[in-house]
Amino acid sequence: MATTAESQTTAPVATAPTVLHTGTRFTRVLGVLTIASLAVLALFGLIISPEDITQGESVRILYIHVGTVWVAYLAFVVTAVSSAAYLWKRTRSLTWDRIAGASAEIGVVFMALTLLAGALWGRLSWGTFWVWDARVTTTAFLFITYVGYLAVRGLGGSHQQRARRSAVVALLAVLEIPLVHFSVKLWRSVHQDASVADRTSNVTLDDTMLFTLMLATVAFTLLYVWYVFHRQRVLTLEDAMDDSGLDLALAERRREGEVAR
Amino acid sequence: MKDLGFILASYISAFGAAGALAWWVLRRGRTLARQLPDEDKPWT
Amino acid sequence: MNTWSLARLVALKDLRVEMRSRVVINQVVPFAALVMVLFAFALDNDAALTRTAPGLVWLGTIFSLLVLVQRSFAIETADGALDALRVAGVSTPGLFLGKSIALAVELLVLEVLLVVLAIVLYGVEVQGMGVVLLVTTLLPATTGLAFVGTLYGGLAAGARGRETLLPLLMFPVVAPVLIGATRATEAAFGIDGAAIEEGWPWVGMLLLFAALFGAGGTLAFGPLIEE
Amino acid sequence: MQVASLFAMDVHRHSEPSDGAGPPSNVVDLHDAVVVLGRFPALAGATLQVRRGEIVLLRGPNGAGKTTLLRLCAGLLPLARGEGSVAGCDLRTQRESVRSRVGLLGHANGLYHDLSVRENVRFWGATVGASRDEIDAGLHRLGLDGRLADVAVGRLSAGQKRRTALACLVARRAQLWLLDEPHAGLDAAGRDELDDTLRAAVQVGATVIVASHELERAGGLASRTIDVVGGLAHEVAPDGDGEVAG
Repeated sequence: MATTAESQTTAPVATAPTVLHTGTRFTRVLGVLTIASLAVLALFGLIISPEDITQGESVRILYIHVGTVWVAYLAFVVTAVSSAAYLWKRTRSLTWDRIAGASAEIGVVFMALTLLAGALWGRLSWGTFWVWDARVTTTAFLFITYVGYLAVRGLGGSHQQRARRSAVVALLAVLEIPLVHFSVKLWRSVHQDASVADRTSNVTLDDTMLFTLMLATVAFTLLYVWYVFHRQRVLTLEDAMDDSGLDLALAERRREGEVAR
Repeated sequence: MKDLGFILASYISAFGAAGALAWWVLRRGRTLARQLPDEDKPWT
Repeated sequence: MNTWSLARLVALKDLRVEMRSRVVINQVVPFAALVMVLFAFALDNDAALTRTAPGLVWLGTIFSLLVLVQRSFAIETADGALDALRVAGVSTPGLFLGKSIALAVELLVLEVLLVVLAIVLYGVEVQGMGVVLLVTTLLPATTGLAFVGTLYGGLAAGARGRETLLPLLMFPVVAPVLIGATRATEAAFGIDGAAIEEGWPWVGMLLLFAALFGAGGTLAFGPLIEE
Repeated sequence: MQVASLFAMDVHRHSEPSDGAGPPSNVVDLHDAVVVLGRFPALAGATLQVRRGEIVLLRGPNGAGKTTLLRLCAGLLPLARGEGSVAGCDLRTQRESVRSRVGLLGHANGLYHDLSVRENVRFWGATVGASRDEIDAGLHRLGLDGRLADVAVGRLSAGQKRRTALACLVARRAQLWLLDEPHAGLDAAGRDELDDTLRAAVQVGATVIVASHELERAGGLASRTIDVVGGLAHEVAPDGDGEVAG
């Protein structure tokens, strides 16, 4: 409706807002820590850490790969748990829904990065971008499934409708992903022997490399937490914006009703 | 360094995506926070 | 009205609509047959066709599933029947099961046709225990596909961009069925000297899939179609 | 009365007269009801009470919120703000129980076009557990038990489709009838049948809300008229001038 769209941009504010951002002291500290740890990660990952005896320089990609895949899976666990928390009547709150959405967004981005880094590393290590391994395939399916989840979040309707629908879809994904993993695993075990997991374990890590790996995990996790905090607040604002648009539209609609009498 | 292109591609994509995501969420938050009263910001 | 009698009522209604409109016979069946012919053009090799026949049968099934699901919910939304069903206060588990049953029956007819086409066009052979394995594969695979199709079809039914949303949501979920049913069918056809026994674990997986999505769908369908 | 006996087997167990005696029981009770479609407040705070046995006419221009009001009362749309109950069920928490108590005839007829008239009425009757006799009575009531009964709905005229939808509604035996432009597309005979059907339903305790453009037609039927404008509901006094109720 045109009137509603206009009132979006010109929303007058009852009391002038004093808080003009989504940050708090906690997220600022977190942000600084994130930037610092990512800088140190770049330093260690690209320069300080040694090359691997068997893999050579390509091991550097693994730091990105492992860090992002950890965050991606963490994100989807958080999405599933907060979706369940929303659906459970005693803990029902739109905050859970927003956490689920924020988490899925960054999860999808990190899953894409994981697949990219994994493909690059695979090309260097095995000479091929893609292997039909259960873990790789499951990750790809998880990616597509959560792209679908985000599409469902964008379908519209009331906040509660969005929350209920997307929470159900997120829980159905929890049903789907193990089945995909199980079926691909069964398939490859019948037709092929060696899996990627076996070949990956050939990597022997010295202390610096192990430290870099841990650092990558910590740095990306910090980034994840920072993002979810901010994004959850932005989603709160977006919902509030919808509601304030509704107040204006309501007033306008009422005026129309009163005048007509 | 051997395979520098591949290695840089993975680092640039990861750091670039992280930076873009952070920049986007901050900007979006600022735009919206300017238009809404403080009551709508439960974190304050 | 209890869940099962409602499921029966809805399933019979859907099947009766199909018998009258003949959309499945006149459009979906030719579509599936066409897909099988196109596969042959694409692969252009008799040995490769025989080798991949099981996978092509199930790919054809899944493409047809998409068309059938869209059709199944088009008859509900064309004249506001889905709203009327909601006003009638019918049990959503019953509605879910009823639409799934009708969809499964239609799919089964289609699959039998696709298998026959594979025998005729791709030169595969199936006999003895292979037939038994094939039939036991078809049943749980079809049930699972029908559950998933009904579930996501209901979600996409009134949504904007439903034509593109439905495959995005549905295809990743049915991947295990594609893998499992194809492997079991390979065993039934004896592709690459596969023994019948290799098929049974896959039938187990298909059963698990159907059971999980039957239970999950029965619970989830109501919240998904609710406004 | 033969028509009334059709409804006598109905869910309406209360036998007190419908015109005011007994405790005032509001079938529909809305307070400041707001319903949002997308981002548009189709209902902007409507207040409305309807007592059992009334026939209430909703009038107002297109886009005023009549359809939304009916769909809200049918339990199809969620309340964004305000309060409301229908047939004693809270619209916020018990929308499912509301639905089984109402019958809605919307803009769409809710029919399966490939099935015959009889099959449609049977299906919709069966969803609420109506017996075969009740279903046949619904067909008879709307004059659909003859040659038309076995014709596919897709081959009917607009008016005949409307009639079929009404027959489904009769078979559903609702406590509250919600009709959105029921006269549209009906021929003269169909309109008379519709009016008789509504009067008969009310006589045995049902309540009817009709949204209609055709005021002279529906006005003669209605016990009260409500103006719906800009998502608000205003009572129209018997003398025809606007009077405040909400």
